[in-house]
Amino acid sequence: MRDRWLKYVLILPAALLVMGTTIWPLGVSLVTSFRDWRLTRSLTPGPFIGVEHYLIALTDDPDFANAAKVTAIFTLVDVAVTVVSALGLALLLRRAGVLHSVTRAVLILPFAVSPALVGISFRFMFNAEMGVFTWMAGAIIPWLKGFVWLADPVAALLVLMFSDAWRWVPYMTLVVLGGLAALPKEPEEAARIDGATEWQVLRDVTIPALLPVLAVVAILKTVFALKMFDQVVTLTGGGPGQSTVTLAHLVFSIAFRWYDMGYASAVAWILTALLVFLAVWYMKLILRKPGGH
Amino acid sequence: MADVALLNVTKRWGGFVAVRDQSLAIRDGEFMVLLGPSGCGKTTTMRMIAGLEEPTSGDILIGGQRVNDLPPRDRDIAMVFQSYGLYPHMTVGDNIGYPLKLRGIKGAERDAQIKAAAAKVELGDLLHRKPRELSGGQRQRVALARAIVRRPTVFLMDEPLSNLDAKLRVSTRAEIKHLQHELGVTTVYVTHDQIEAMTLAHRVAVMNQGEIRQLDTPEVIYDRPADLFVAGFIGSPPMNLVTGHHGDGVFTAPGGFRFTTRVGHHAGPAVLGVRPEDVTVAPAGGGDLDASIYAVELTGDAVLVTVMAGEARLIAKADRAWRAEIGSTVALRLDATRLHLFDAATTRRLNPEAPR
Amino acid sequence: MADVALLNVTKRWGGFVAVRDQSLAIRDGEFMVLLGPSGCGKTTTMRMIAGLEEPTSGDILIGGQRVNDLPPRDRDIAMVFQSYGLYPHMTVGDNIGYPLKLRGIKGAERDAQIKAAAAKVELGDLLHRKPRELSGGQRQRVALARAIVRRPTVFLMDEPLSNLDAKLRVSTRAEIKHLQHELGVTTVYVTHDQIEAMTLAHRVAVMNQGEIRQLDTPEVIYDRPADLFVAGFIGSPPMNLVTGHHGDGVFTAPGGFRFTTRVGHHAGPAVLGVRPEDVTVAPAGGGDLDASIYAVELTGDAVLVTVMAGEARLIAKADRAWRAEIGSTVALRLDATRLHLFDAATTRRLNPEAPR
Amino acid sequence: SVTATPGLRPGKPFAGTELKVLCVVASQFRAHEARLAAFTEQTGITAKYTFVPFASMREALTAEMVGGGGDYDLAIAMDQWVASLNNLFDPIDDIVRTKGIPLDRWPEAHLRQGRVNNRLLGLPSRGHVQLLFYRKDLFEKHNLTPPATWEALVETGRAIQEKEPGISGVSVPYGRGNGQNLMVWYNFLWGRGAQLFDAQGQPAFNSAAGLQSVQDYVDLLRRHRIAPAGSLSFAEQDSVNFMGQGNAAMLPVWWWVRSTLVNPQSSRLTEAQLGFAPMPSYAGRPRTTFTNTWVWGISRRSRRKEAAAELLTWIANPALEKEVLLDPRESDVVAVMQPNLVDDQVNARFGGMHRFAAEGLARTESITFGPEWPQIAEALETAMSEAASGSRTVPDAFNAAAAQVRRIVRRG
Amino acid sequence: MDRNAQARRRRMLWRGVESALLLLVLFLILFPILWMALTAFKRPVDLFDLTVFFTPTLDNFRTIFAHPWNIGQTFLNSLVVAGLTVLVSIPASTLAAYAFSRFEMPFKGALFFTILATQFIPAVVVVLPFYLLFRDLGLLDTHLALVVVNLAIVTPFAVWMLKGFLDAVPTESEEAAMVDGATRLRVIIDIVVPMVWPGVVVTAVFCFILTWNEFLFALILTRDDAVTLPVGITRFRTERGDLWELIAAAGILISIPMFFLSSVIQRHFVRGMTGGAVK
Ligand SMILES: Nc1ncnc2c1ncn2[C@@H]1O[C@H](COP(=O)(O)OP(=O)(O)OP(=O)(O)O)[C@@H](O)[C@H]1O
Ligand SMILES: Nc1ncnc2c1ncn2[C@@H]1O[C@H](COP(=O)(O)OP(=O)(O)OP(=O)(O)O)[C@@H](O)[C@H]1O
Ligand SMILES: [Mg+2]
Ligand SMILES: [Mg+2]
Repeated sequence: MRDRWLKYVLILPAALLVMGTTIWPLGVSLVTSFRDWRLTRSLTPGPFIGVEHYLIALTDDPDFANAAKVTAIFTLVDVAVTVVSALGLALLLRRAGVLHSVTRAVLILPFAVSPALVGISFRFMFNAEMGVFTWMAGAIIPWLKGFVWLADPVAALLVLMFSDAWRWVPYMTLVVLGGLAALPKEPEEAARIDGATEWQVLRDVTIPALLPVLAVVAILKTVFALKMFDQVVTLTGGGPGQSTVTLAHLVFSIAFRWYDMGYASAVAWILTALLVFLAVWYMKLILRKPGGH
Repeated sequence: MADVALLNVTKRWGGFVAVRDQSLAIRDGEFMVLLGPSGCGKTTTMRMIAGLEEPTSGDILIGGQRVNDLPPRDRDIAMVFQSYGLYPHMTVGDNIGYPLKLRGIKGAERDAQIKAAAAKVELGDLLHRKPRELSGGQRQRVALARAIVRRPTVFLMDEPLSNLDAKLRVSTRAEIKHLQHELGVTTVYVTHDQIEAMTLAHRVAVMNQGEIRQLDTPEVIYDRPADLFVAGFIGSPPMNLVTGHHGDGVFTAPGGFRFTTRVGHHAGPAVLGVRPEDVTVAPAGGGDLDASIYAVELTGDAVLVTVMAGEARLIAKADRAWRAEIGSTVALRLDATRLHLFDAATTRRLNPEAPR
Repeated sequence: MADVALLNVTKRWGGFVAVRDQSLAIRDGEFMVLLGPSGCGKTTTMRMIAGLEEPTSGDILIGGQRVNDLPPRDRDIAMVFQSYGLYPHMTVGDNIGYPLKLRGIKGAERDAQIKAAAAKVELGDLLHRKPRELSGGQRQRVALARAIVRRPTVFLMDEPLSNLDAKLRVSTRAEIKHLQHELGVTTVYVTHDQIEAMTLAHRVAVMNQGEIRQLDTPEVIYDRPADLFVAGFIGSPPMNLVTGHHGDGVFTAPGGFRFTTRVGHHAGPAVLGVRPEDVTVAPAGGGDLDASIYAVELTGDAVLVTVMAGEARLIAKADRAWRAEIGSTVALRLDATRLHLFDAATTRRLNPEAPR
Repeated sequence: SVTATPGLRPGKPFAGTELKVLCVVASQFRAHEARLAAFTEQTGITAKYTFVPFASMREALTAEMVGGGGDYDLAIAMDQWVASLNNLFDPIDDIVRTKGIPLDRWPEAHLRQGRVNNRLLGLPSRGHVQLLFYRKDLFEKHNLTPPATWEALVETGRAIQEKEPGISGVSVPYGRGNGQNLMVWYNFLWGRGAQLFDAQGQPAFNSAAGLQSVQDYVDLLRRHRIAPAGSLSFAEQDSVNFMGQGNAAMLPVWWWVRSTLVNPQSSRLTEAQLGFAPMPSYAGRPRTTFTNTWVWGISRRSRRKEAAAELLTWIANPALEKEVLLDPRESDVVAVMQPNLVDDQVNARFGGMHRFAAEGLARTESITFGPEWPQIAEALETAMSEAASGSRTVPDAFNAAAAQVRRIVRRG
Repeated sequence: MDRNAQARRRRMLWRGVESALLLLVLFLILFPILWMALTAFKRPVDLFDLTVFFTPTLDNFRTIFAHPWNIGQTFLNSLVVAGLTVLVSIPASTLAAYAFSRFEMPFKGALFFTILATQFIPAVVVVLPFYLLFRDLGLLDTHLALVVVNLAIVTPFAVWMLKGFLDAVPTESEEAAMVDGATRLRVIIDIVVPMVWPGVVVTAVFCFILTWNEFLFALILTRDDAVTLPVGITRFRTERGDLWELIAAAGILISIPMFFLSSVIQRHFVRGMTGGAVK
């Protein structure tokens, strides 16, 4: 009623910011995906070739198939690990305590380190011969001694996930803590009295109330996991073999190493379609009416 | 079924003492009502019994066992929160059924118990609503139903009826009384409603500023308040208190107050108390003292007459048909068998015997 | 200062109708109390007046102007929320002072007004606390203080005293009454406390299921309830209702009920109502009909006697000294001038005159 | 400082022009920048160098190529990118001719990296050859000589590992990253008489000889175990560090690494400990080297091409290169011009390294980097990484790579 | 007594487990950073030594501030760009998130979703159009260009995060403020923002850091004047490999504002911000 216009006015600045600065380049890249445009040949976009790029990607490109697989695995595991660890850690840190507040204070630090730098540092620390992590892992678990982390397809992916989790989990913990701080405490107390164990309180009361925030964590992490790029370049270089080449990395290679702008745009839009699909699914969670009084 | 005891329990927040060195033994199966002014520590006391708040010092015993370190779920209590504490994302039915679910009661049996509890508080139609779609009173009833749906050893109820209308309140009160009696569950109940306290309680603990001022049956509390605080607090409208002097078994105060008491030992400033219903208004000259009418208030079943007798302002409860002009003079008759005398210095009661 | 009117207002949530085609004119300066069972639509009505809820249909007028499209801030109202709605991050003082701040009142003047409002609800010591450090009653008083700190044209109060103890409730009630009288602010007030309704209201609107069933002064509502719902809802303990038959100016029912009425036109099933305080218990044989004692309840200032007369269960209010064995037989005397007769089919009142 | 550069236009016709130069970070070019005053003195032209780190150089060139409004007049590019960046540069054949710059100044192995479709797009300015660095102290101690063949390298490596526990025979990279795990292997490939591509430009590296060369290369690690286990994930830099930490006896790598290896800041080795030799080969085969060349080109969109040609001429002067080589404050060995490679003073300063380089350059095979090269290189390095880690057999990995390369070539 | 003692023991045990877990977390979080810090004081030759005993040097810090790295200017650029971006995007996002959280409107879901969907496309694909645009506008290598692209990047995330936080808080207090006479804007500023303050802080920090770390656009859109830290750091990745000791020194430098931020954050994460507001 009286807010009939107001709500749009409130949205306007953000919408302008976003639309004005992204819709246009997105459109450009969509058009590009239907054209043959290789910088090695021409600086201007070439002729329209229909959906050929999409067909190639989906039917005749082992690189794409591989990258799609790697990205899917990476995203699934990474998101699950992030959400679960961030929630767990936030719950641990909710209480007052010296150790708690010290930990809370350092949570922001890993996120502050730029992903590229994280990749470089982890590469440095996982260096097979001279890395401190390699050494520690060997010292704690003897049969890991001499294990070349970045040369094993599975281990390399794990290290990549670990480096990403190292950066994101603490930050997401802060997000969840922010959500927790806004929850009324009575429902949890009521559940405790009703006989719930801490685990049941968590499952039945806290998590449902936190769902909007957890959904945000999940979707943000999904977006960033699907766009995983910097650490691939600096940590694994995509190797060993192609075991850590993600879609974003592939898109980058196609565009900026192989100069096939049209094809890169097509692959990017496939990635986008994938994300949109996932996001629509998540959205059902998020756009549900907020809980509360 | 268990007795509950507080031993020298203190609860502090920073420098502020919410509950001060309080001891209280609640017998097995007893219905104990906590009564006291807002902020006196009733909720805090309950929360400590429930295990939601840790006492700063002192012990809490349930069934003879010290439970200070036991988490709430191991204390086998059910509680109605003053602020409801509903589960916002669950329907009414799921809210009520949650304690059952936790106990592994499933399917048809759970549904039946939920329905029964909901019916007791007249919520039957709303089982599928979410709390945010309920009115204040409905939310409160959900909280109540959630507590009574199971059979704990202790009930804690924090103003469980405060948002209900008179009619529902009477029927729910009866329901609670019946339930408590039937199950014999030890119950601690906070209310600010005198009638509720009177009709429900085996014993009432009157608190003030974190301390229990009197602990006794409702009748004794009402008829023989132990000090000025309890006297003034219990009863609505409250007891009339007249400050004066006592000596040689006689209380005197300006405005024509002169009453013989059966108290011999006290001499000095004193306060005389008399409840409005023990003051009768009679035509001028026909009573113990004369007074002028200050205000007349209709309360439905009675008329409250406020009069000035000297400097003292008194309230009398008259028949609902009673009417008089403001400013006219009437006589007051005080029921001599129901007078209360307090030491003005210590605030303690002076006449020991029950008024009746 | 303004009058408030609802014209054919309906509020629906999905298929559920919370307020049904309701019209209500509140006069300028009037103290209107909304009374009704839990969930009948009182809060919803208030929220529509405040502009927090949009009527599904119908108009809301303040000062003669249609305000349907006006945001709350332009309606110049103050409201006490049933669920408080405090500002959790502000101290008590800042909570109370917020409306003043919005009006540009600054510094010493604001502080003074905050202090004055806080003092009225006895919160003076707590100005620096945060809401989470307050007891339930204290929170409610903050909500109240925040509403009375300014001089709006309309007060909306949703059970503002429900969490206060009797003593504080009486003094705050007096404060509200005084304030409303002094400022002449149109006030809509929800309560479930009969006494509050009686003592405060100029007029009372009794609601049920989203509809107003009777709108009149407290006395008329109490003494001449317009239908069976109002009769049963107002009064605590509620009016005794006996189902029987009426014809030729005589009401009869099993158990010895036989009363002449001054109603000539009705023949058929009817319900006779009589309030507990209009029923006197006398030694057996000394009254209108005999009954056996079923229960005796002490409420402090009176004793409630429940008796069975034939199939009918009646409650009588006896003197607080009254005692009797359960099961013994007594006689009941019903005050013939205070009988209420209702058509059992339409539930409307049959005897038009005021009982007194 | 070099005062007279032949070929510069007399009379300072472009005085006052300010050139913009897009340059990769390298001490050699810092040294050039430091000497710009001399250039300005001779031409009146000033130049502003923008240094871009190696890691982002390619993107900078790309951005310049696609969107450049002639922001830069002169830019440097690595050989492997030149073909794909051909749209960035203008041919300079005419300039070279009018300036009278003799093209035999550069070894053909470097010079051809500036040519695309027979047109010269850039002049080499920075170029690398491979050498086999070895631990002189250890070799002397155990009476070993630097291996001339791969077989000897294996023997020598074994011998060292036996006698010096904790030291690996050779440090080579097998990890992915900019094709670095291929660069030593090319010498194996050529040594086996195989080629990357056949005359039609189709993959030839999966011929029997080609596959054998891969097998030989990965066997350093997998069979002979003279490379450290960690080299599976090594990039080039890691293998250099490994050597620098004193953990390996031999290191086949770019010559410029010398300055890193003898720099006490970054290495535990001293000049006395570090020996070098030409890259080994198979018995009876020429000792080749893979090359890496950076070429300067003139931006197609430049509005100051003639002035840029002046600067190009100045940079192409061997005297400038020599001056930097001999500057005691510099330690970069890098030289691409024939006169300097065989210069006595230069060789004296760097222990004869440049002569070895000249010899290798004269004999070496070449790879023509087409526009699709970056993608092809990625397929190859993936295959190498897989073959080395054993996740696929050598034939599997390289046949798959061949199929992929055919696909790439087919798309064109 | 027995059960009580048992419960106490269990609690002590849990406290122990909790402390152990926290120590592990602390270690995991801090170790790479500490290792980086150590590295920043190492000479390159000590880089690969696992010992913590070495001769520390401040040379690395001296080097990064000197020509040619000039990390000081880079640092300032990052600060300006990230600061401006947060200053613009957080208010705008808060308003939008509030509208999305509290009002019904047609196509709300689609609109809300579109805002985030813009971020699904990998930046590599849109960077060229941006490059051309800014070139035409003459904005290459300026702070403004970076602020604009970063706004486009962070605003959608900010809107999403803030809406999540807003959805989790009850609305009664807002209603009270409206009745008290506050405009929507005042309600947002006075009531809503303080109630979700932890969320706002987290979001602002998120945007700040996202901008702070943004690499690709900074790489393509800047060269000299507006170069930000991540690009500045890649300058240590030379043809000769990574100058890890310089990277570490710069990394430590980058973390200093974060230490500052973390102390800001710490203050806002006490439990129960909204406690006691409503029944
Ligand atoms: N958001 C909602 N969605 C659906 N139904 C609602 C919603 N809010 C209130 N109701 C229903 O509307 C009816 C009227 O609610 P309202 O809050 O006005 O009751 P009330 O008279 O104030 O009751 P109480 O005395 O218990 O506070 C109730 O039955 C309630 O369940
Ligand atoms: N977290 C807290 N920090 C500081 N003081 C508190 C806190 N919680 C409660 N208090 C104070 O402790 C006192 C007792 O509070 P409690 O909630 O027990 O009162 P109560 O008797 O239940 O009152 P009411 O009838 O108003 O609910 C009050 O004065 C209250 O302000
Ligand atoms: Mg309380
Ligand atoms: Mg209500």
